[in-house]
Amino acid sequence: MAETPHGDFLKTFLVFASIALVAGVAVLLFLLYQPLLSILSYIFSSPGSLLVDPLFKTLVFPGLVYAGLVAYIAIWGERKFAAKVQNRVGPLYAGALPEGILQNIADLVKILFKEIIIPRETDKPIFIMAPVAAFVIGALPVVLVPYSPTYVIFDFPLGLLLFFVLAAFYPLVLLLSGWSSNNKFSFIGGLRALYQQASYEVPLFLAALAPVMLAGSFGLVDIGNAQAGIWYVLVAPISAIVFFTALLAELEKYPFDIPEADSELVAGWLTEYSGVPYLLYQFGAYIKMVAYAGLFVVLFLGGWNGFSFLPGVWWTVIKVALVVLVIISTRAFFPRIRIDQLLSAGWTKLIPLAILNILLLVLLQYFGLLAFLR
Amino acid sequence: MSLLGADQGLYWFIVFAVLALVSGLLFLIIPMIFAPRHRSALKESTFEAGQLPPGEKRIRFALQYYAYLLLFLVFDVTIMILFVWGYAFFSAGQYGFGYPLILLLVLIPPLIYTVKLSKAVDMW
Amino acid sequence: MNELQFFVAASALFFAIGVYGLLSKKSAIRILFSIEIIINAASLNIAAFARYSPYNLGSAQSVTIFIIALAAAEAAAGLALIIEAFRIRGKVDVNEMDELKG
Amino acid sequence: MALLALESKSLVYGAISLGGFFLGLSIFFFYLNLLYLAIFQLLVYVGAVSVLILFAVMVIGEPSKLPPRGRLGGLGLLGGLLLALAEVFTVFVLIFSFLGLTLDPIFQSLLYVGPIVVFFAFVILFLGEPKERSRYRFKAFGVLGASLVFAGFVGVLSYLGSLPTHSGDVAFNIVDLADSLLNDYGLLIVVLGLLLAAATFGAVALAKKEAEEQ
Repeated sequence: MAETPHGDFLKTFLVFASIALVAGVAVLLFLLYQPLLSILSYIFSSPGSLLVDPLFKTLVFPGLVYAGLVAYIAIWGERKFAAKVQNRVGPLYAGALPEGILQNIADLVKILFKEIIIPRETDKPIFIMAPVAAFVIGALPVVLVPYSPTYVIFDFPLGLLLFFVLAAFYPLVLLLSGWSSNNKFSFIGGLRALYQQASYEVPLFLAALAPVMLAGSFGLVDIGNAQAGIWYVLVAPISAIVFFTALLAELEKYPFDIPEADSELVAGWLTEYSGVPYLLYQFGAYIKMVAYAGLFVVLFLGGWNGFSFLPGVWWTVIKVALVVLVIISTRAFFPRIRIDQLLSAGWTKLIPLAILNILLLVLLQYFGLLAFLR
Repeated sequence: MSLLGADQGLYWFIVFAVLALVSGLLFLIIPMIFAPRHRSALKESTFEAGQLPPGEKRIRFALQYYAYLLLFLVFDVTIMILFVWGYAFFSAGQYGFGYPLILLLVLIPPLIYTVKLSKAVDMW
Repeated sequence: MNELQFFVAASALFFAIGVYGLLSKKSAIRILFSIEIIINAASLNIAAFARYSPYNLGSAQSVTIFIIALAAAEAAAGLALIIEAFRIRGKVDVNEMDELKG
Repeated sequence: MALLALESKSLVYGAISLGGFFLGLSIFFFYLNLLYLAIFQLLVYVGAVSVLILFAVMVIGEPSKLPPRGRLGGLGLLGGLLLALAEVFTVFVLIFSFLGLTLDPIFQSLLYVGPIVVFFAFVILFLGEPKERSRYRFKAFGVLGASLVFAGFVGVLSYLGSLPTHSGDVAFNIVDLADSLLNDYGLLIVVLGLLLAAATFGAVALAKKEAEEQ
């Protein structure tokens, strides 16, 4: 086995990955040194302030653990919901009350001990690194979404645009993974993903222009705060609809899951992937869904503005959960459309609609009808 | 040099990225250690719905919707300029009222042209 | 030695690399790469000078934005041309593109 | 990274490293505190241009016969290693200065050592190339031109040292940009639009001819 180039490659990769891991841990320790000290001092001084510590925020609440948890529940919910609609049972045995809730953990354990199959004719470095890149790029937007003015990890003055930059990286990774698999299905799937995501980024950006215009800021916290009076979904409903549609397309959710159309293309760009790389792709995609739902809530659904009997953070969480529910329920209700229909619909319907809403806002402002906003 | 108070956030942004990267690699390494590894020629061949892959290995693919990508590039630039205008429009008075809208208007004929052509090319 | 010099040196290095590629490569795609590198070096230069000059930053940023936009248009047109040339001739070696006939 | 884009054997890897170069440039913009430019660079170059380039590279496909590896030999490897080292070093310096740690001595030494290292890397890579006459001549041309340009810039650089510079923190301010872009350069935006439209028409017409013949 050692003589084959394949085994050699795996061994080299293992060595390099371990080095990278050690280096990563070292860098992490270096980066975390200060916050670790600060968190220790927090614990010994006043436990209440732990909740707003940046480390807590990064790791637990709007950060990794929370997003992973929501993604976990979303996967279970999607399977269960689709099953109910189609008169099936869905995941049943693992876990009781709600039944099947532990199915994902069982799957995780199974996947972790599965062999990673790397087909012979792949471009191996890209083939292995693409899932990791997709996971990182899919998970990073979570950092930018504020859950309340205090519960935000990275309040960047151009946060919205940075979010879009991360969204724009994604098709690049998909194209690369489709290409590196060296499989016809994968390649066609990757190309479709590229076309679809590139086409739908334009209406997504144009629709997001409306909140930016109304709030006069690119910072997501500012946009959320500006909606204390009225939610922008009421001021700019067309933009909200366009944004939500484009969001479904960006997430490759059901009416738009053309890149991985399982009845046409096996699994699209995922065809050659198995085991852990597959897990990374899917989990990254679901975390990305949570981030996009959060973005939609902050841009159009008022973010943390709600009735005062609950703190603002809870409102955001509830709204995000509702949006995620709507997103996953589309799987059960809608059929898939064709790629040409998708593309021409994006360019001829969504973009003019988004432009129309911008023009409407300009006219409203021109006649002074938007004065109540500020 | 400071990034205008975004220092702290940027720091955690990097921490998050490194964390995600490390966890991804960790996930990759676990099965390499524990999982069985049986190699066979058939398993490592390209998946083709149960058949042995015929024909060329790398296909040259159809360029049907290539025009949309070009259009995307152009619109990307336009939107970034529109964002500047949209930002300034409400908050800082009425800057250069029409220009970005004219820019958008100018780009509509190419859009229609592209969509028409792509539809004409479709072979459904 | 100040920071401005660092950035100008970086941009000079990129520019030199771009010129090197422009002069020595034969594949049309690599020549396009070189052009992009040169354009980027120029925009970095402008940005660096603007940042370390005491004047308003707006004008320089606008100019850089126009540079990037033009480079994008150029990339779109150039790639379309390259793909067309590839379709006609089956390769993209500029040394052999010496006919005016398609 | 940029050199890698030009020199890597496989076009796809070349395109990826070009994307990396764009990314690095946007990090420079971030460092200069020109945030909007950095984002613009990221969205347009990394998000769109490099995708398009990658696409074109995949259309054109790999050259059917890649030259076998290992011909570079030890010298070439050394040159590549030096280049990689310089690159990694630059990135680290940038990251450290992002995090507020001042590395002034290293920073300064980098400025003197960097060009020399890169020049040597150039020379070594040049020596290590396969000995085909025509390629040799082309490369010689390229290196000559590049060194001339670089020498000119170094001359300018030494002059810059005496210039007074404004090195205080510049507040990030998008209104300045909007003011200048929309008022001073407003008409230019329209001209840009016409140009973009013309480019799209041309490119799409070419793409259309392509698609019709399939």
